[in-house]
Amino acid sequence: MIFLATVGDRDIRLKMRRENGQPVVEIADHAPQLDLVQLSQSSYSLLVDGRSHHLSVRPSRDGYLVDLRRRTYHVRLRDELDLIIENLGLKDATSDHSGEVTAPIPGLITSVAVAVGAEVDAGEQLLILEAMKMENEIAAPKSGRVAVVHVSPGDAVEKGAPLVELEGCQGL
Amino acid sequence: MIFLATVGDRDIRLKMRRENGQPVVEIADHAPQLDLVQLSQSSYSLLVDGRSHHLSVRPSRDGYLVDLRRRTYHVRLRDELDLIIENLGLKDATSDHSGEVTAPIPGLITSVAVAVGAEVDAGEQLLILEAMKMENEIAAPKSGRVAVVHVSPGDAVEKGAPLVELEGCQGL
Amino acid sequence: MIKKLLIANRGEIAVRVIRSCRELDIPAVAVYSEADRSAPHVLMADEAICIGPPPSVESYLNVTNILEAARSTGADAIHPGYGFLSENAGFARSVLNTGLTWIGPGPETLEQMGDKVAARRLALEVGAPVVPGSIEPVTDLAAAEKTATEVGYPVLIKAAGGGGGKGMRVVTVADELPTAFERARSEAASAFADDRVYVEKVLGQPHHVEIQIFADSHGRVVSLGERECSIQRRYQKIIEETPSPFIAPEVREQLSALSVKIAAACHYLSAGTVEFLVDGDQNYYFLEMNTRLQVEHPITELVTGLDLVAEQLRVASGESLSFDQDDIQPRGYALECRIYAEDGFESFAPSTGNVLELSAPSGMGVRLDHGIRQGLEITPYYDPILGKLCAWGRTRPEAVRRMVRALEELRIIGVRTTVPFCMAVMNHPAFMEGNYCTSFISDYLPELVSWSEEETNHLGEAAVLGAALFAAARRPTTSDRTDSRSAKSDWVRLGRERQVSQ
Amino acid sequence: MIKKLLIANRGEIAVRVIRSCRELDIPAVAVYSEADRSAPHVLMADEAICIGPPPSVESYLNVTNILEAARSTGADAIHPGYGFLSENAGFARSVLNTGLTWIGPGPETLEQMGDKVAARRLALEVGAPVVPGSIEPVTDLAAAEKTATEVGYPVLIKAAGGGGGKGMRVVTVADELPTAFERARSEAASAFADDRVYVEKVLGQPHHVEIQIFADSHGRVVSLGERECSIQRRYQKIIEETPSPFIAPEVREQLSALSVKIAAACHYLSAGTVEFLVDGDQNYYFLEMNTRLQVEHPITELVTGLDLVAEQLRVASGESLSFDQDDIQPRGYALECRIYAEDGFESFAPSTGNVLELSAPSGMGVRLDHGIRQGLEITPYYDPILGKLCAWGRTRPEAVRRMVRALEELRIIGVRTTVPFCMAVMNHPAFMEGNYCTSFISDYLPELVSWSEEETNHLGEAAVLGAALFAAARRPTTSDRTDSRSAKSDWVRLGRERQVSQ
Repeated sequence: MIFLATVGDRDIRLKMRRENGQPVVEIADHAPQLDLVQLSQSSYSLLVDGRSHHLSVRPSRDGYLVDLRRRTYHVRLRDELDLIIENLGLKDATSDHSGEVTAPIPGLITSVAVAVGAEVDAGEQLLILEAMKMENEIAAPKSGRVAVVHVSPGDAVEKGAPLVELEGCQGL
Repeated sequence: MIFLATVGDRDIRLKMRRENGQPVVEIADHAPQLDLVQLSQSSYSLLVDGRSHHLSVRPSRDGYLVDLRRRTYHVRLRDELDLIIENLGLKDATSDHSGEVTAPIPGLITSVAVAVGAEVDAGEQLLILEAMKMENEIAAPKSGRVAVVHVSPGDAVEKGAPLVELEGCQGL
Repeated sequence: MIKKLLIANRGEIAVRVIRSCRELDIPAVAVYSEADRSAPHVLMADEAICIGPPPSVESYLNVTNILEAARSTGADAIHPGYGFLSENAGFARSVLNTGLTWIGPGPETLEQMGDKVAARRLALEVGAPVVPGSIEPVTDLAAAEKTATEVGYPVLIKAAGGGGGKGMRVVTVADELPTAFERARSEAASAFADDRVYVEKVLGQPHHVEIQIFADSHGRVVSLGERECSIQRRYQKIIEETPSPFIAPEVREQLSALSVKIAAACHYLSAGTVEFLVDGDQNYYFLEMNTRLQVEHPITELVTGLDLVAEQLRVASGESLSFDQDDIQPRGYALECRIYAEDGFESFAPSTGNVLELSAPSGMGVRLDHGIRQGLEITPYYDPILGKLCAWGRTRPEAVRRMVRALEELRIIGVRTTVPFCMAVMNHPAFMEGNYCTSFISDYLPELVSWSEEETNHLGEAAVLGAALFAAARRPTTSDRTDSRSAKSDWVRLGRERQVSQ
Repeated sequence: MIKKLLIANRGEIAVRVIRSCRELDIPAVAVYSEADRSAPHVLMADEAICIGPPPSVESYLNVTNILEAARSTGADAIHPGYGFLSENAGFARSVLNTGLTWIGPGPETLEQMGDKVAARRLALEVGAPVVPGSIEPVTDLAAAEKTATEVGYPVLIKAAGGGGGKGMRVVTVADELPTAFERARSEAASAFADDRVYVEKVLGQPHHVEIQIFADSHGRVVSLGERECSIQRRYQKIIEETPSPFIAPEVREQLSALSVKIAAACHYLSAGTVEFLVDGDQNYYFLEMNTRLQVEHPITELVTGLDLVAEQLRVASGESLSFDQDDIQPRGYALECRIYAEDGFESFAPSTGNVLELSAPSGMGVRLDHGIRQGLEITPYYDPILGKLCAWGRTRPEAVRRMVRALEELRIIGVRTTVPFCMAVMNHPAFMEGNYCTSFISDYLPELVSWSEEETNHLGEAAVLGAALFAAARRPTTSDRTDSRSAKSDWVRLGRERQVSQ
């Protein structure tokens, strides 16, 4: 099984196979001695050629989030089939390309700066979401026109709740 | 529902019912305000008339083990049916009255002091079980005759493993 | 002595106060909002009372419910912690009028020092310089322009009625003044219901240095030394240390002496902090007085060995301070990193979620004060502070290295925190040399958030391997699909199962 | 300085050494048996190497595998911790012969001080009294009887080749001597492969007091003060404190001076401990020297501010001690409670199992050193020590109260520990007054394990309520049986679910 892993700007080639019943992983043409042990629901101990890593792994929408030392690594893994599909220019139908702006954290809407029909530029303030005693400005991710405003000042919203829908913004 | 709770030497009468959809527990003729919230697999927060208790509860063979402050409380709960059965002199068929002596902890058998057929007094050493760098003397819980010896010096045993069986000892 | 103490707060500071109660054998009553039923301060207290729904105004700021909680539990004293009602003179007065003991300075002191203009006037009276600017609030643009021209640009427009960065504007050139003046006033009005502002000179290379003082009701006022709090983001402290690596010994002595004078002049009682700005040339200026226990008090405890909360409870009961000025012989160096539920690498965006894992650092010279537990939901209702990690060392480099070690050990999984950002600060050469002022974070932000060689290469590969092995166990590869159960145990082993089988 | 350190140990002491490595920027290599793959010392180390199956003789005592692990990882130094190979002269020699740095005194010192008879002889030479009894090992019963009669009964028969209570017998009257002598010899032979024993007088109201010394390779030897270790069970320490609440200042000075002389006489290097018995009249007698880092070293660190492990690594590299005798100005009082996986209320029976929950105490003056984590299986293979809880205070009562508070906060669910027993000791009037000797536990055992009024009544009822509510949720009562799902959420609420719904 061959994977192409993407972490940050780097693409890393991975080969995973079984040898004498033991899993073997080749990474960048080297096959390190690996030992992964699950410690709890969220955390793992990984020994790579004896180097000890205490990490947590959880699946995300399009890959895996790995907490290791002081960083969170966003790892995408694509197998041969994924790569062929991508090379053919086909897109994953499930991925989100809509103009929906959602609440990044739960909180309280304290003000709404736009109305339906307004034209907004990328970076322009749409509304203010207050959480943890702080006002967070929610800005338009791309330029477009406001199609729907889902919230009013005073509304409490959950994480991921739709706030505003923009139209006319490709590839958001 | 009426329970008789036994903790240590004390018997405590409990009445549990529902009032306006809310659970109400009467203990020793008082109905405290109760609030039990589960914190994790093993632990709970219990408020009794506002008094805060951080406890862990787990079922044991014949009741519940409750860790609270510096003690482990062994609580037996018997409902009306249990009490009727007991008063009639009937015994629970599943309870263990055999003469089996089991390993209280996992460890290594370092010596066996008795052989089949030997008569032993209560408190007499049967064997030595080594665990955590310490020798633990396993003694006869009651007087009787050794019927079976399951282990030999050098054996590693799991917790609960049968070690010796005694016969002629009622009510062990 | 106090018979039963109600703590009108939550989170790490409520836990902190409960700890001193335990050590003094004083039963502690926790109050909690409906969002905090299973929070550590509730679990640790002797008694716990719900005081309302999650929003602070309905619970932790709800004076009626808090006083009723004290009445119903028979508490005879209230500790307000920091934030919430801690500097609210009206609340302090209600507490005292109900016949309870208030842990903190009296309402008159709270009123006087809570008014920035009055506080500056008092500082000038005892001989403490204040930042050049308007002594009285400015009410019209012309007066603001006059002051700005006198002290010279850049200037800062600041709200008289409160802090936290609200109603605050930096003005670099005269043209910007009119707009900034109006916006600061309107922000101040909506934030503090008080539109008074004043104009101050912006200092060069400013350091935020504060003096911890302590006063009892018998007229004794003691300085416990300074804390350097110049590592800030959005005018909020994130890392503090004591002693300051910057100020000269004679400045330290002068600041201490002035702080004691200020505390005496406002008839101070209990723990308080006098804040100063010190510029690059060691000129110092009184800023304000914080009339409560400060978030960063543990570093003073680490070097002095004193329990400031226990001391607050003693002096509130009318006892004398258990120490005098000669007993204050600070030992070593102490640092604090504030653990906020914020992603320091993403503009300090707040983060909420469930604490899936919490593993506390410990060992030599490490102290963690926190108010969370594994399984706790971090909600958006309150201040994002989760805890404070402190490290002590014989020397400053030892304390810094120890802090790095402790930050590496601290595992909080499930919520983003400022732990990684604090690590970046600790490892930055300017911080290691003790050479920094309040612009540190903005000056060095790109370096602080950049990835190291090791992080991108070696650790990046480890992360990929972790993800791949995890994925292989969950999504069996073609050859594994026949038996996905055994596949899992091949790729990932369960630590626990493994040991049982041996 | 050392380039990479291998730690030939496990558990809390391996974690302890790794912490100092981190602070000194020395990569740390952990070794582990197959039972310890997921133990904290493996997770915290930079590298980790398996050295064999669970039994110690095949792993942590396996010299070949440990040296091979050092070779394969490129470690240039070995720290042995305590126990296992730490006082093994042969191992130290192999380490040195392989060209590695050994963290500890040289093999000759280990040999000399490991032989109790030689050690006593050396102590006498520098003027330290030894417990009245045989200087040379006694080889026949007649010699034993002669010595016993000379010093007077009761006497103690002790193995010359080792400690830990093995090969040790108290003889109260002359009639018991022959049997006790034979059993002690045979036990000593099987435990230490050395049947030499000696006969000592049993002292009245004995205190176990020890001096921490530190020596570098430049001839400097410093005393870091004493530790009182008289709270023991089965001749093993369980609670220690510094300073001793018992010994007089002049005794403290004399013990320190003698310890420095003894260390100098045996050409000591690194950290070591000289143990004394002090009787009720403050007469003191040399007992033995422990030629390694001691379990209870953290209390000395708490009062001196020194990192003893970091200092060990420095002096092993040939550096001078970073302090001299005048720098040792102990501050305050420190206590240690050892957390064993043993039920203190059930004759200290060992306990194994899974650590379902671990919540560490913290805050002012508290230090926890441990080698466990939530989810870890406590196996029967090794010493039952899980960790050590230390508390510091300005005064002894403050330290004791703080320890009680910290013990209450420490939650280890799933394994029985000595935490509750230590709490009982802390709360005992004789301990609080500092009035105890080595017979403390046996003298007061019934009181220590007895139930308080509050425990039987108020807390007993809370436990019953907890069990009943738990049971009601799991085994619905008659009226609930129609809908057991909703019944559960009525009787027990899930903290997490509840908050999410708000």
